[in-house]
Amino acid sequence: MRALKKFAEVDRRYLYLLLLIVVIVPLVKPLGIPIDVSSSTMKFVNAVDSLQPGDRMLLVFDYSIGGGPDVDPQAQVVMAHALSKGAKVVCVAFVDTGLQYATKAIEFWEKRGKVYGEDMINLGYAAGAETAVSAFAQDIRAVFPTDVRGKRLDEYPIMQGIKNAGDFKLIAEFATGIPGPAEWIRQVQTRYKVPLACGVVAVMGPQNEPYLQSGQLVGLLGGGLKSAAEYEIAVKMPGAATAAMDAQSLGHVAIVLFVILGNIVFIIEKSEEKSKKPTRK
Amino acid sequence: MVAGKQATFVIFILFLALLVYYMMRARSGKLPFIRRIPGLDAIEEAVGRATELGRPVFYVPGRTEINTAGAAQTIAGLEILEHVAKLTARYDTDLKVGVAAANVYPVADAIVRQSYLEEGKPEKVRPEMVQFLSNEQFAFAAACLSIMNQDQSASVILIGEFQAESMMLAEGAAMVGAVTIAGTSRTFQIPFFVAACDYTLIGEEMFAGGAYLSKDPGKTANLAAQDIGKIFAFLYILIGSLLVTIGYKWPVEWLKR
Amino acid sequence: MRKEVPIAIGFIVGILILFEYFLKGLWPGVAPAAQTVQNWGTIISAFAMGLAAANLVVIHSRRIKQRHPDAWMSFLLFAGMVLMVISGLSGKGGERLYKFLFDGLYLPLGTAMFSIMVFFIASAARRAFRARNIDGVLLLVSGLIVMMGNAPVGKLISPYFPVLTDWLMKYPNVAGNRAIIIGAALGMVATGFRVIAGIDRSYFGGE
Amino acid sequence: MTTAITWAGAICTIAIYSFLWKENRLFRAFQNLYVGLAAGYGIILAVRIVQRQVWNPLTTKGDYSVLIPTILGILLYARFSKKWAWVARLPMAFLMGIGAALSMKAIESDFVRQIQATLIPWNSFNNIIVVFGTILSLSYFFFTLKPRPALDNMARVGRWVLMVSFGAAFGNAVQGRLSLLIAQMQFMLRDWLHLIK
Repeated sequence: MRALKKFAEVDRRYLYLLLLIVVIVPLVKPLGIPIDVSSSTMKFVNAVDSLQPGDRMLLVFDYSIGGGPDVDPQAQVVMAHALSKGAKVVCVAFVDTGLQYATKAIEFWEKRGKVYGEDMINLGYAAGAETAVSAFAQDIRAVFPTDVRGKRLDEYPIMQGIKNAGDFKLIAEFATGIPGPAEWIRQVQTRYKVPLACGVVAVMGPQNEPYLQSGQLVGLLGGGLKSAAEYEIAVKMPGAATAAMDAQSLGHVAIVLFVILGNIVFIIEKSEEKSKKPTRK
Repeated sequence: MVAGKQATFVIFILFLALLVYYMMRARSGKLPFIRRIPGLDAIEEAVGRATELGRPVFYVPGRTEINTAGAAQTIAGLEILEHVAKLTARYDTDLKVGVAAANVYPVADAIVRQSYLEEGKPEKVRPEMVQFLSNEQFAFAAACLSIMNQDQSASVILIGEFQAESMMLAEGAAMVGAVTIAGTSRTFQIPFFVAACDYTLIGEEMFAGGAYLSKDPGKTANLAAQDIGKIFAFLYILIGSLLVTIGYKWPVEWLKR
Repeated sequence: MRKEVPIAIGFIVGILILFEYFLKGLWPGVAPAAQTVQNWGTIISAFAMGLAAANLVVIHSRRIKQRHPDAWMSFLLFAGMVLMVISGLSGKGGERLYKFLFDGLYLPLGTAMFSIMVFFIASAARRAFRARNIDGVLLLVSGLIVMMGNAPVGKLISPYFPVLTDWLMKYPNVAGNRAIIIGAALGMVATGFRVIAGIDRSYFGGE
Repeated sequence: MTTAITWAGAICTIAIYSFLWKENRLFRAFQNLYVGLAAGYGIILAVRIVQRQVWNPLTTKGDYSVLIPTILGILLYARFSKKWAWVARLPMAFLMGIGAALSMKAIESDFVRQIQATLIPWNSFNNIIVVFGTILSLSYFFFTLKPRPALDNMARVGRWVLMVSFGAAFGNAVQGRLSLLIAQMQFMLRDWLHLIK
């Protein structure tokens, strides 16, 4: 018993080390555990699937550097999917660092033959979080008179006939905090009734589940990297997210193990207390 | 009137009317009963502990700016800060406040100064007490970890709107052995606080904080009005969903008007 | 005067935004007005950043003056701040330095900090997820199910893990969150009302 | 340049990870650097806002209205003067007015719409869980009702629902946080050490 307790109470640094190892090993040597696609991911896939060639989709990069690893793979695969449907993608950011990701995505697709200003455009970043989202939804040109490359929006064919948020066929918003789904629902979806689909870091998934059920969201990638992997599988475009899934599995097992260790300590302490009590009398 | 918002507007106005009604009632001396909220009771204890140990209290009023929709949470955090600052002033305990939003900094600073002034100890205020740390999420979190470790904070109180850094602040505080009290309405951060903190103010409990601690009649009255609002929600959901079950759709349709 | 004017400003600004939200049909000019006011908020906040930076400078200058053992780190802080500003605002000339500071330091520091979060979760998991009472058991059981259900490996152990996870996230979790959201909404409205109506004056530092 | 950036990133990662062993000076040094960089970045963004939203409208369109927020913004600095400190309350009140009003919009998305979404028929076990789970959890938040056995029991069951939902959300978070560790390790192993492709 005492040995077991000592083992379970091991210094947290050893647990850290174990966690680090179980993440690194499968990255170097993948195991290939299979992945299933969830229904909320499928809803998102279907929303993008229903876009017709020429439809305009708004892609919102509302994510921070820290949340990027979780959400960026989602945005990447959704953009790839939309472009493969012949839809046109308008990129915008309301979190400053989101602009870096938008720029990277645009550069990536320019190298692959998509035309800037026709197939896609990068409007830039607007400060002011929810306020800016609200202003943007009302009148896009008031917030972005020009795109990031400094030309007036009317000079681009992709922006023809797009005045406010209601002119998009779909809004795909990727967020790690504020503004996020709640702000977009409040400022945009409730007012303009555009289909809104969101991708968020895993912690934000459950909180936004009610919005999916109430129909305020038409799709939700609520599981971070895992949702991205599911999306990649569903549209048959395997990428970085799929590769990381084994490390995910082992990491989870490690944390479950830590919870069990904690309970072993607890149970032993409790039984020790019980056995002590009679002697006190 | 904007279509789709008519019912909301009616509910909004009725709720404001309730707030005013209860406030007037409170002015005439009729204060509502308030149940115990352990997380808020613990605040005094937390300051007491810091006093005994001679180590500082570290306070974070969330990370959200004051001109955004998260402002109400920041304000709730600032209201509780006011109370904490008065306690630390009274007991001559060291207080540190970490601020993440540039436009919250002057407000937090003013509140701490005012609290010390009201306790008759304006000379105890030092610039280090209210620090703007960083508006970048994890620079802020890292700075908080450093402060907690350097000061060996005895008590850490986190009340306001938090995002992903919540876990780091809460567990970081536990690692230095601090008593931790946390509250937020950001639903996906509450579980971390529940798991890692000694006391957690869940959602609306943080908004009750200002009233509960200050015993201010106006604020206390708000709680009574809020309860009426919740009873309305409770009954509307219960009866409305029952009506929907037996085929009447108007409870839903009315809200959509 | 010192109290009334600030309260009046807060009141007018707040009412304008709420009017636009609920009643904009009554006065078409309100939408741009509400928008302008919010844009002004962004501009004022930009000035607050200067104030915040000044606070950093004051605190770290004091640290240097007091010859704190970590004073050299304050120099590091100043260096980071000054170099970032100069290279960021100097356009072409500072482009390379800015790129290095941003991509080489700022970005990785952020991702590294965020990525150590899982270790904090791990230690909290061992410390807090204990079956002390009914509350603890419920927290523990639903937490373990979701952890197993979320990892692709969970499905190999039992096909029920993902199914149960999905159920927990869609129903009990929705119920719990919804109650918190509904309650908190009332708290937000009440708090907002107190500010706009000028009932709470403490923020303005008394007389 | 790319190599320098990668190496700097790796060193930053090691410095931050050293905290896990023990809070130490290397961590603190990089933390200070990080705060400095972030403040610098914040200043850049603030300057750009002033450029774009004040300077440009003023100089190109002759829009003098932007002077109002500019003056309000400058008034924030009045707090450094003992005599004029109170005028700093004007911009603060302006900002708080905006924040308070925006918060109050929660009445729609977070109150009415959430109630509306819960009006579902009691025709399945799952729907019943949602309806009763919600109202029981709601009863946990009654503050001013005198304790009664029935109410206490409802609040207790409500608390259980909340605990289940917290456990689930915590468990769900593990996944996202692991992704971040994985991404950082991918950077270290791929970009820095070239151990994986």
